Amino acid sequence: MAETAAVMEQRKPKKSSLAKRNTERFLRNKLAVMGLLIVLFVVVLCLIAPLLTDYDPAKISLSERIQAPSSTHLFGTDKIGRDVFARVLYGGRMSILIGLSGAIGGMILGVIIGSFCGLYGGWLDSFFVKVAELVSSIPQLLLVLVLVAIVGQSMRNLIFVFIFTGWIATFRLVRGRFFSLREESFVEASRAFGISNVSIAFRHILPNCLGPVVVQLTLNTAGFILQEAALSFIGLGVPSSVPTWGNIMDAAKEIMVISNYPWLWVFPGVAIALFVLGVNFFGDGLRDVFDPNQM
Amino acid sequence: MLKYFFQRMLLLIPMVIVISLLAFIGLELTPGDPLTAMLSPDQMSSMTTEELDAMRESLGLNDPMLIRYGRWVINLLKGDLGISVMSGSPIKDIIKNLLPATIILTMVALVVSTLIGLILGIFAAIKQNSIVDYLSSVLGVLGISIPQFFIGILAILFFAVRLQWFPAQGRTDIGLNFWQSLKYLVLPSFSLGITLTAALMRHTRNSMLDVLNKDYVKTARAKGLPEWKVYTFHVFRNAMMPISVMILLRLPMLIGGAVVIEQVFGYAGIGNRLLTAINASDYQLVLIIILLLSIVALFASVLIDLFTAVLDPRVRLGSSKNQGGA
Amino acid sequence: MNEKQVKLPNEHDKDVLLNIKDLKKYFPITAGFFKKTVGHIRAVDDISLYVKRGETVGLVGESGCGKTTLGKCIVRLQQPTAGALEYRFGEKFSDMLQLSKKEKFAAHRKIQMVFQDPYSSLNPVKNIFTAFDEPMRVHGMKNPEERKEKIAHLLESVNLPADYMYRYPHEFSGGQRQRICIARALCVDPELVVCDEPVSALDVSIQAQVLNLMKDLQDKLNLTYVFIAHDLSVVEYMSDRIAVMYLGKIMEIAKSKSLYYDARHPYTEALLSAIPIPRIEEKKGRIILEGDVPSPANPPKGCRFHTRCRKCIDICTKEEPKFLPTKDDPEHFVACHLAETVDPSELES
Amino acid sequence: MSEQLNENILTLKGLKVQFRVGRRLVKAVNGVDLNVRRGKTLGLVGESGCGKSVTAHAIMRLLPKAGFIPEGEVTYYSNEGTVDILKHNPKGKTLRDLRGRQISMIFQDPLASLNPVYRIGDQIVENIRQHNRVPKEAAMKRTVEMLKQLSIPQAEKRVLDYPHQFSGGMKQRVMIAMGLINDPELLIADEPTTALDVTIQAQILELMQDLQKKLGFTIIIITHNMGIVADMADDIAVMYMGKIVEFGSKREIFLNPAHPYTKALLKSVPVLGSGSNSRLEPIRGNTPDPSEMPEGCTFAPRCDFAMDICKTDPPNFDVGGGHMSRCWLCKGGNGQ
Repeated sequence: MAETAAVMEQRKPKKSSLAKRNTERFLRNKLAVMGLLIVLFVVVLCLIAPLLTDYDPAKISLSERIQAPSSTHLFGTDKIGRDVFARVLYGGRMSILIGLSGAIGGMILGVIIGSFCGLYGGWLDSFFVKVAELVSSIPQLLLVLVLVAIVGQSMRNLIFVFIFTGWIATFRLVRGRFFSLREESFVEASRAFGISNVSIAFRHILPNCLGPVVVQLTLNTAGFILQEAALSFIGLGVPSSVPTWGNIMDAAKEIMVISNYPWLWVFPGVAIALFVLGVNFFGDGLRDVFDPNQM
Repeated sequence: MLKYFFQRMLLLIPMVIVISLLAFIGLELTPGDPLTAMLSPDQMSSMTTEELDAMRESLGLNDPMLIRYGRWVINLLKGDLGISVMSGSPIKDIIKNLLPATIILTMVALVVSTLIGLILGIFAAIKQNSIVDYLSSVLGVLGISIPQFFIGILAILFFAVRLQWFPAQGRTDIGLNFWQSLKYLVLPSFSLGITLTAALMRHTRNSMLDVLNKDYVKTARAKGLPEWKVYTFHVFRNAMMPISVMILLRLPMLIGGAVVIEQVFGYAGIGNRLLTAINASDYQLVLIIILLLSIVALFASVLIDLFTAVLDPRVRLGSSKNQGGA
Repeated sequence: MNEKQVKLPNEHDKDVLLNIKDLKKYFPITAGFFKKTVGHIRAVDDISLYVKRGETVGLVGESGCGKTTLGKCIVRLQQPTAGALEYRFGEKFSDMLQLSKKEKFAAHRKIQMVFQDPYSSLNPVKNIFTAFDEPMRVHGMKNPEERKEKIAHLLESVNLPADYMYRYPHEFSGGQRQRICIARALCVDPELVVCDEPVSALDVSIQAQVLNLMKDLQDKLNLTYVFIAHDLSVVEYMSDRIAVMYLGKIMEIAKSKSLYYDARHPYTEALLSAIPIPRIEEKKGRIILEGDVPSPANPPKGCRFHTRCRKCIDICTKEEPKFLPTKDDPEHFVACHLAETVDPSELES
Repeated sequence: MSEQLNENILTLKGLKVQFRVGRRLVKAVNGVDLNVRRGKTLGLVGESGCGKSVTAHAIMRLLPKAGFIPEGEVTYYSNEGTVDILKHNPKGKTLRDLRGRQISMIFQDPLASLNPVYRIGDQIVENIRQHNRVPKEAAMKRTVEMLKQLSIPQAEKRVLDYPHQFSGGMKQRVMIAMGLINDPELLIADEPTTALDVTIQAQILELMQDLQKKLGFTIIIITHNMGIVADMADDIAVMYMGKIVEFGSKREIFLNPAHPYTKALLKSVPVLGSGSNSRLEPIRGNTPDPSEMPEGCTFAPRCDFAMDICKTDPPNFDVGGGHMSRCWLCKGGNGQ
């Protein structure tokens, strides 16, 4: 038997066949690959912003106010002479950071509460279900507005607010998966071996939730970036001193700007749309990969 | 059915109570109190701390929170919504003037986007895997990826500024001039509804395809029914159930979106007023508006829920529960 | 009821491995806003049954008769509402429901289960090695090399190459998966394996592979099986004794041969005659049962089967028949007023 | 057509059905020839994925979108004339007139086969009124009569119920009532009892036989259960990997099976009463993936008698008396 083990050691594949199959499935979806490329492209551009432009996004230059795009200012300048290209790049950093950290925070919170409720059930479970129902029936934007009105305007608060509203989808998902996976035979088999509930939850059930959770993460990231933009646009998101895609666009509240200086809002607007589009396509692709019906 | 209706309605009550409580706590947490709201800064500075305290006491502001909450709710129910600090006018009047405009905007957006979303979704499902289907799925993702306000701005640029088909800003009361008011409605409701349209289209397509794979559709075809009958009576009717759930989930987003869109189009609605109130720290007004909008959203969701129940006899009649050992 | 029979096998017999006593499992039915309990599904309703070492006891019945619930109670995936599950641990015979936490955990090594659906029985995100490794580790096989060798050995014993252990469930067919599941159940060296419809999800040509494999493993490892299935022909092929269940109760239990040739309960007769036989020589008259199985939440008064029984007499609607051995065969039990059974008084010691 | 009705009600010649799954082409049915005798019962047996269900759907032209029929001939002979089923548009009037009136089909899962949002009665009435100009009330009356004939208790009340209020066996009765309501000539039953319990299965099978005697329609019963065909069928066709490997009368198939697959199938299932002493003889290996069909005889890789010649596709050999077998072993003409 010993040599069998040795032979097996050699045959052990480097990459798991599951990962390989999932990768293949993902690569088959052209739109998803395109989405991933878009996301990577935008993220990289934002990260290497200092290499791409010498302008400081906050630097006011009254002598260069409202210049149309040119070779010196790729995307033109705004009303107080700041370089729009630099602002879009640096703003992207902030927007993506806010969206992603809000979504990740919400995911962590949702996974924790969801797996707790899914594992133990009981009155705590019903409590969280009611809370989730309540929070999700109030228009999210209004909730954000109230919270911003109460805790004040700052980037940290906004992320906090997103986490507070964003855990629900993940919570429902994880809880639901727990409830359905609990009935699956492989979980019962583990229980028949006497393996503890906590161990089953973390080793068997949770890994099976991760796919859908990651899909939800992409959805939330996309949603939060859109919300941040909307909030900042109406002046209630991130303080205007910090450039974000939404903040840059708030100039477009005037008809004059809309009709005469489109570069002030078209570029950040396209940046948001492009990035969110990429995230959504990517998420769609992931959903196809993780769809349990195809397992 | 009636029983189901009352059950749903009863469930609303605790929800409304909790929301109002949250709103009240929110009000408590905001800087300043009703006194600051009632008195002008000049009056405030002229009074001593003792005098202010005495006034608070006489107004019952030092009472325990629950009592004050009760008083607040009773006032609300009596129709006394308080006074807006910013404008000095009663909040009731502000709501009366502005809420209908917002509801009209959202309703138009909801109805139009539902119709368009359904039609496109059904079409995409029938022509599955065709170019039409492919294009519409790409458009569907595009629709949920572009910020609503960006679409609004683009709409202003093209349809108002360039083509001058519709006015860019403002609104007219329906009562004053019907056609004129419609003109003002087109662009905001279009921008507001487009996200829902896209999402609904994707959802409708998937739901239809789901139902199309069901055995009872095969049964319907095996009866020799023509395709149009199969689609209308057997596929669509069943596909509607998940679709209406989806509309339900999107409804709060629609109301939230209205706040932003009103800002873009300078549309004098409650959302627009909400923003000015926040900027002016008119918290009483802010919370009343949010309370109202939340209740509207809740109420609408119950209506859609009931609609789903009407569609599905299993919900309506209570499905027989068969659990337990196999 | 059969606790203290003199002439019948009971818990004092050395070869009785498991003795189920008056086992009940009720599931509450809840309704309304406040999840008020409005009734109970009596999935398993007062069942007594013994299993001897090395034998296969078949449990057969239609859907909803409680056979799976009974199986799950034996593996303690379900906590019984009442009753006892006595199991022989070495020399000692003790009720598994009364054990300490540590003993309960150790008892899981003794009794394992194979499930119906081979597709959901394996965790889709874990490879076969991990699926086997974890239970062996928690049950005290500390040496990883030993574990790996054992996994290889187990896979080979179910006719699969050892290096399949690094594969994931999606790479296997249904029959292969079920063989893997059987091997997994054996990885902690159990004595008793509860097989819950192990072949009903498989294609007919694959069923025989799995059934034969199970028989071979039983001979090789001296396993005891509780074999649950709705298909009486499969149960008959596998079992030494067969228990026929209806609405949470055992109606009849007997040696396979006696059950087939000498069924005493009208339900067993109907069940036997309802099974289509792939032969054309023998054509016996079919007994068609009227109507549907009543709800286990509200079983008929008296004999549970009386609503569909063609031999139903007055007493059947009023009094529940006792589950008693027949006069000529002490191992043949039946719960029917019309069957010739020993007098209950004769049973007392 | 001729005065004398054709002895067969349905004939299939070289029917092929294929599916596009992604970029792959799955050959589900690969050249099926079949004659269905009028007024008799044909049993189509095979394991899952062998193409038996697809064949039935092809006859009804109810294939899913990904499926198509590259070649073949399906001819339906009725008292109203002969219909070349594959020549017509599956959604066209000719075939729609046939479906539900001349040819009916019932499916495996009665729960899924009934539309959950409509009353049982309305779903049957829909079938009547699709093919007959009758007022609603008359159609409903007929529906109630039919349900009574299928021994559904309190039929007058039950027509107003929704599918979820019926048990599985009752639902399948409703499906049969729906299928037979227009007095069809051919009933295709696709695994009609697989989702049901054995005692309910016995009820349904008995019912189908009784009704057939009374109304005289033809049945094609599709199943994986050799026991059911032994019970129900006059003729039996055994399918494996998209082909009919053996065809013959029930007696021939059971007493004198010619194809190794049929033989193996009969030996691999436990038979009630034979006890646990006899050992089953399993068929080696797995059913191959339909998209990677083996060359030549598709059963050869699992066959104990495989020879070199099995690498080429065996034709249909007549073993005698209309008993056909696709196996090189039967080349001589006797079934050994």
